[in-house]
Amino acid sequence: MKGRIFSVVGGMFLLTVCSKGDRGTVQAAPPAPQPAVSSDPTAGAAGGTITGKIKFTGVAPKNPAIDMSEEAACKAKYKTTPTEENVVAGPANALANVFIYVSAGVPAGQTFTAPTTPVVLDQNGCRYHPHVFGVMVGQNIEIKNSDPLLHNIKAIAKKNRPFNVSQPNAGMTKTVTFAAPEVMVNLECNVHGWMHAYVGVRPDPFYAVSGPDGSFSITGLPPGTYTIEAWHEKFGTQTATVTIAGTESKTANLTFAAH
Amino acid sequence: MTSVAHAKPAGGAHDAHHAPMSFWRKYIFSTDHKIIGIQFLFVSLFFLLVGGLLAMQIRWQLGFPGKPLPGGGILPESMVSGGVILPEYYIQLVTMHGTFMVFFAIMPLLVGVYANFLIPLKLGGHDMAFPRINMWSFWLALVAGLIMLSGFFMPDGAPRAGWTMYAPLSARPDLSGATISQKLWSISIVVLGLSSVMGSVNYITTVINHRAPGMTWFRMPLSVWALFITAILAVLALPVLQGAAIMLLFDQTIGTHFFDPGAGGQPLLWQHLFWFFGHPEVYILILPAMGMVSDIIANGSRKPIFGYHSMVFAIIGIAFLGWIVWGHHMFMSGMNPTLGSTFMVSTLLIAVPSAIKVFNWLGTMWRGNLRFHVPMLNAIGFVSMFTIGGLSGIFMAATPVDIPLHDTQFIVAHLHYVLFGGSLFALFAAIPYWYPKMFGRMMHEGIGKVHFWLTFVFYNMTFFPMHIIGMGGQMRRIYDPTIYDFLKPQQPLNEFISYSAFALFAVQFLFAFNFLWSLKFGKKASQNPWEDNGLEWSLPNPAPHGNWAPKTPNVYRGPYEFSAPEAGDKDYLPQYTKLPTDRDPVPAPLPATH
Amino acid sequence: MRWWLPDAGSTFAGPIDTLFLAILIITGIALVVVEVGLVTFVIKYRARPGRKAFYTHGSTRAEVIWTAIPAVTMVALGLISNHYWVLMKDKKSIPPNAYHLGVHAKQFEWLVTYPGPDGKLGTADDFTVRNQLHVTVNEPIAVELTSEDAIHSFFVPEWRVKQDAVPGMHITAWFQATKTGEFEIGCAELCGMGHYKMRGRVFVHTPEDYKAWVAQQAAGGTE
Amino acid sequence: MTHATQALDQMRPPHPAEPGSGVYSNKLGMWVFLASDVMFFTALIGSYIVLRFGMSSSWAQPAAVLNVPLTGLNTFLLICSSVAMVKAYAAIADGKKYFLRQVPGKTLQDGGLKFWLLITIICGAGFVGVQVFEYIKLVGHGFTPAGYREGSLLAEHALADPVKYGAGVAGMYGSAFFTMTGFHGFHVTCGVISMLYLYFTKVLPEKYSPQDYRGIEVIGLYWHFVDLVWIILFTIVYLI
Repeated sequence: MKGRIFSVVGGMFLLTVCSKGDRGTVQAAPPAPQPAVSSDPTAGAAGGTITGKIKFTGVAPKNPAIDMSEEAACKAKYKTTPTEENVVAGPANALANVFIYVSAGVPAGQTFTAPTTPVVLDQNGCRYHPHVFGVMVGQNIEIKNSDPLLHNIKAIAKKNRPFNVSQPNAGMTKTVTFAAPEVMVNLECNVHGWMHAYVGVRPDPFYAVSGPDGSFSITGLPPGTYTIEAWHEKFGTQTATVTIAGTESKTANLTFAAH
Repeated sequence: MTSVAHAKPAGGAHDAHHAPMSFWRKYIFSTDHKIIGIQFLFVSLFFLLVGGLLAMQIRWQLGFPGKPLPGGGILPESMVSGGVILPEYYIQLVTMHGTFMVFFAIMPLLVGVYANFLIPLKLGGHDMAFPRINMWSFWLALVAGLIMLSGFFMPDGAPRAGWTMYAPLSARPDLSGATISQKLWSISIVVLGLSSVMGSVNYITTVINHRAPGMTWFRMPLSVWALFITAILAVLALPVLQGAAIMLLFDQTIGTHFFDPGAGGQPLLWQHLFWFFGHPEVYILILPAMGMVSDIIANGSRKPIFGYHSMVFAIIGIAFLGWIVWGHHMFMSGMNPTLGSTFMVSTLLIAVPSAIKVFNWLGTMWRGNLRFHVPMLNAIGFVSMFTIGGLSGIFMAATPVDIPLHDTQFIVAHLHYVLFGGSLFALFAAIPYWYPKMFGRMMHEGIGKVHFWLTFVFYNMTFFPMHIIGMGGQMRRIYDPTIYDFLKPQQPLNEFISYSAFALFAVQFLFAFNFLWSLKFGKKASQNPWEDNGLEWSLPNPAPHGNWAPKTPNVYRGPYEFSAPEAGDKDYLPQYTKLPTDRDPVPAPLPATH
Repeated sequence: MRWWLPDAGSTFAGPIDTLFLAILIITGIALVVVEVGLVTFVIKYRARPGRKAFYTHGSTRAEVIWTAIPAVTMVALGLISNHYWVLMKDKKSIPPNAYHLGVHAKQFEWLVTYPGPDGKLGTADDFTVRNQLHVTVNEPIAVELTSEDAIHSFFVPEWRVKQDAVPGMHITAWFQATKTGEFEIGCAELCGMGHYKMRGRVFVHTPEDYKAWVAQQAAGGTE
Repeated sequence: MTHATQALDQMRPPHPAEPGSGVYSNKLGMWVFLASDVMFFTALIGSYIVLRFGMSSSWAQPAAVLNVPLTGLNTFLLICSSVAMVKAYAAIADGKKYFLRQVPGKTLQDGGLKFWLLITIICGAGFVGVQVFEYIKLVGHGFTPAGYREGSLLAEHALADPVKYGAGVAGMYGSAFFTMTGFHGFHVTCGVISMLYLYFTKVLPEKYSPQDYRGIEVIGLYWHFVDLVWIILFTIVYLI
């Protein structure tokens, strides 16, 4: 019941947003998604930085292969059989696709303006690119379909209004935003059961996604003591506490346990 | 409730003295059954147009999948992308086309307009039994329609579960993708049901109690008989839909689980309830058409209706059988196959009364003296098209043959042959026929004839090929048939259908023009332009408020005494004409007060 | 351009197509009678000066005739149809030696579960393939239909097979393919925005090919 | 058809075209409306039966969840109101428009229309009141249309004794119970409001007479119908 009321309210909100007519246009995806850096209003020398590497112990489970034989157009985009991206391990047990964000320590009441550059979510070869990413509340996400077939994008969210839109043709785009902080919002495609993406919605720009080598960096942090939390779709979460004074750069390495 | 307890007994009685009324009382909040009928006419013609516009978009998508819809740019991004109709919008289109056409166009056009307009006029009453309830019934219907329409302006668009609203798709927003509008559908249907029940209570009471002296049961015109039986169907069927819609609404809002299998609910329960209403509804949509067509064919043939009594019993028979066939919509639903067998037999039996009606219409024309005025043309069109619709139904009634045809375009063809070829042709006959009594002018004959012929041709070009692509296996409500190898070869036919559909839609503007133009410039009508026998033609054009009040006409004979020998040189003999040999009807002795 | 039902691909197609043809002939005759009657009357009895319509209220004999004929035809048709209906849909008609497959419908995919080498469902060696139904020709197959979310309908035109998959219900539909080759599965019940995209493919193999395919799948390879 | 000019016994059909239509319009209209209402409740009750007996797991024992004695009392209240309605009808039929009147040789005063209709209204309103009270209590215990609320008293009981409390069917139970009793309650409320309306516009001004008391007879029909429906609901929901 409550959820429904929210959805209605959220609906009205979305209506007002859409009515501004933000008809999305195709844009080139930004390089390896480090939204925090690109979207930090106070970017640059000011503020401290947290960098680190995400690793995991144990053996990474094998990613199941995806049978795309019923989607010739997607299958054609791969030389080898594509697999899911549940655990993307780098050299030396580096762990990619981990969402790292400051879960506590950012002074309450401090507000940050969302960057105007949209995050592009590309559906290409019947997979989501990127697989894990972060946005700020109110920041545009531009969903685009690069496959000549139907994808539907269903957002399963608790704090945000769920949506379910579809893109039958290649080149179609749709812009959406999230109204409330939520880690994580799940995106899925019901036409292709294997397609999943995860969005971390944050009120501040202090978040990052670990790269193929497991490294990440959160910049522009004002002095203070922060709890950073790392989220992985299979391995759960890890936290660490970091104290920043001035413009120094601290390292925080986090390690997950593969079970 | 209170209004029942309060409405004046003799309907128009309290208005019988014709005090001049304000515009509002006279045309907006009128309690005059004729004005209410006309209000229904304009409103439901509007919804007919809406339904048509939706149909055109459906045809565009099916004929030219993936091509940008002309003028689609004006639609919001949630419906089209780069002008291309999105799948979620497409299923809104099919849902709302069905909903509007069935609930807000055809049903009110037949029942709301003509039950209101004809019952008192043809039975010699001064008004409905409960004029105020009658007014409410109209305004509730309008409100229901607007609630339904508002769905399109909700953030996630109109309802998306098909006009049959099969649960759990309709009950769960996470499956349909529509949150608010799904609830609006349920609410709108509950309101509409209330309106229909109010109307039907009125019609039934009026037919039983407000007949002029001498208007015995078997002197009632078939149109009134049909509308009477229809009202009975509506009174018994719509509350069931209301009940179902309320359960659906509760599932959607307060978290009940009627149709949610997870908690022990039953999806099939919705289908049983819906079709228990839905099949009688099919006859609500066709019986009045049959009745009015009977009147018009008798008039056009200048001949008494062939087998009046069996026509009456055929109507009753169809209505009765209508209650025990709902399961034939569910042959593939996983319902117990044994039930399927019984439903198949009862369904096939409906062919019998239907055949009686068709052959009796033929018998009426046989050795007649046919006048091809526009109503007659459309009535003949009705007979030939309804025949196709009825016969194509036999294919689906035979359960094994239904397996490949169920939920394909074959069904779409069948139901359009009944609802368009049947009901709508009957309306194209009825509207010009009673137009003079409504507005005092005739609709233009020439335009009418052109409209009939073009409609007839394009209509068949549109819907007949649907049988073939249905046999080919094209499923209903699919957004893009071309992704299926077995449907690709049929695409040219789909395009042909679309072109014909656009033409068919365009032609309807002839009718709209004729209708509106004639309001002001139509030729003034004589009191009885069709030389008909009905009581309504004894009134001036347009019929005054209160009809015959304070006096009441006497009825001397049945409604179809065309070319009767005693008529002399005239070939018609109105029910109200008193011949020297006629004696005035004696009102039955008043029953003692309980 | 096809003007008829899809090519027959199962044992059901024979009786269904024959029945279809029979009904087509019956209704065809009725249609011709009515339409020809209409046209002749329209021409023959059109109003002309001096003519007057023949005054009659009908003929009981005629009405009895055109009541009786449809009644008899329809009852006969009902009996014949019912025979085949029971054969195709009744639970008791499912051949005991049928080869069982699980078909799980969800928005908007068909997930087909195969019994694996041991030929039994619900054992460890079962495997599931998306949108692909592989069966053996000339062998009775029973698909056990279930649904995840909305109501879907399993439809293979060439086989003349259609059965709704209803959430919370476990419905078994059987058939026997008579032709090897590739066909398509469609969803015949509106199940949401992706309804039309719920397309699967059917592969009818010879027994040897099927065994080979099962073995290869069980080995975990995708094609 | 009657006209404002022409005075006619209002308790007779306005215009008998032929024998057989011996019922005046308001009464006839009410009968037809009740027929449709029968179909409405048939839909609800029918679904209830289908769902309840289509269940795999056992249904909750009514007494375990519901306050049967209280509702029994409530049922009695509704029956009393029906009786009072009959008395009111009889009163106006023989012209007793008054509230209470002393009858020579009798200790008890003789009640007229005003008295008996008031009793009817009070009993009806009382019924609604008790039902609302019961709802509040039930929801308090955790019995909601969606089932047993998490962590509520009933939820715990259901865990302890799944059979008695029908843990497996709580959702259906709540759905059916609140929908059916709720819509009956709605009907009673409509009836009470209509009767209040009649009471102030027609009964107090003494508009009714042995020649015309259609309002009373028509609302009476409705009231007895609602009563009858409750007897059925009480039996299948509270007793079985």
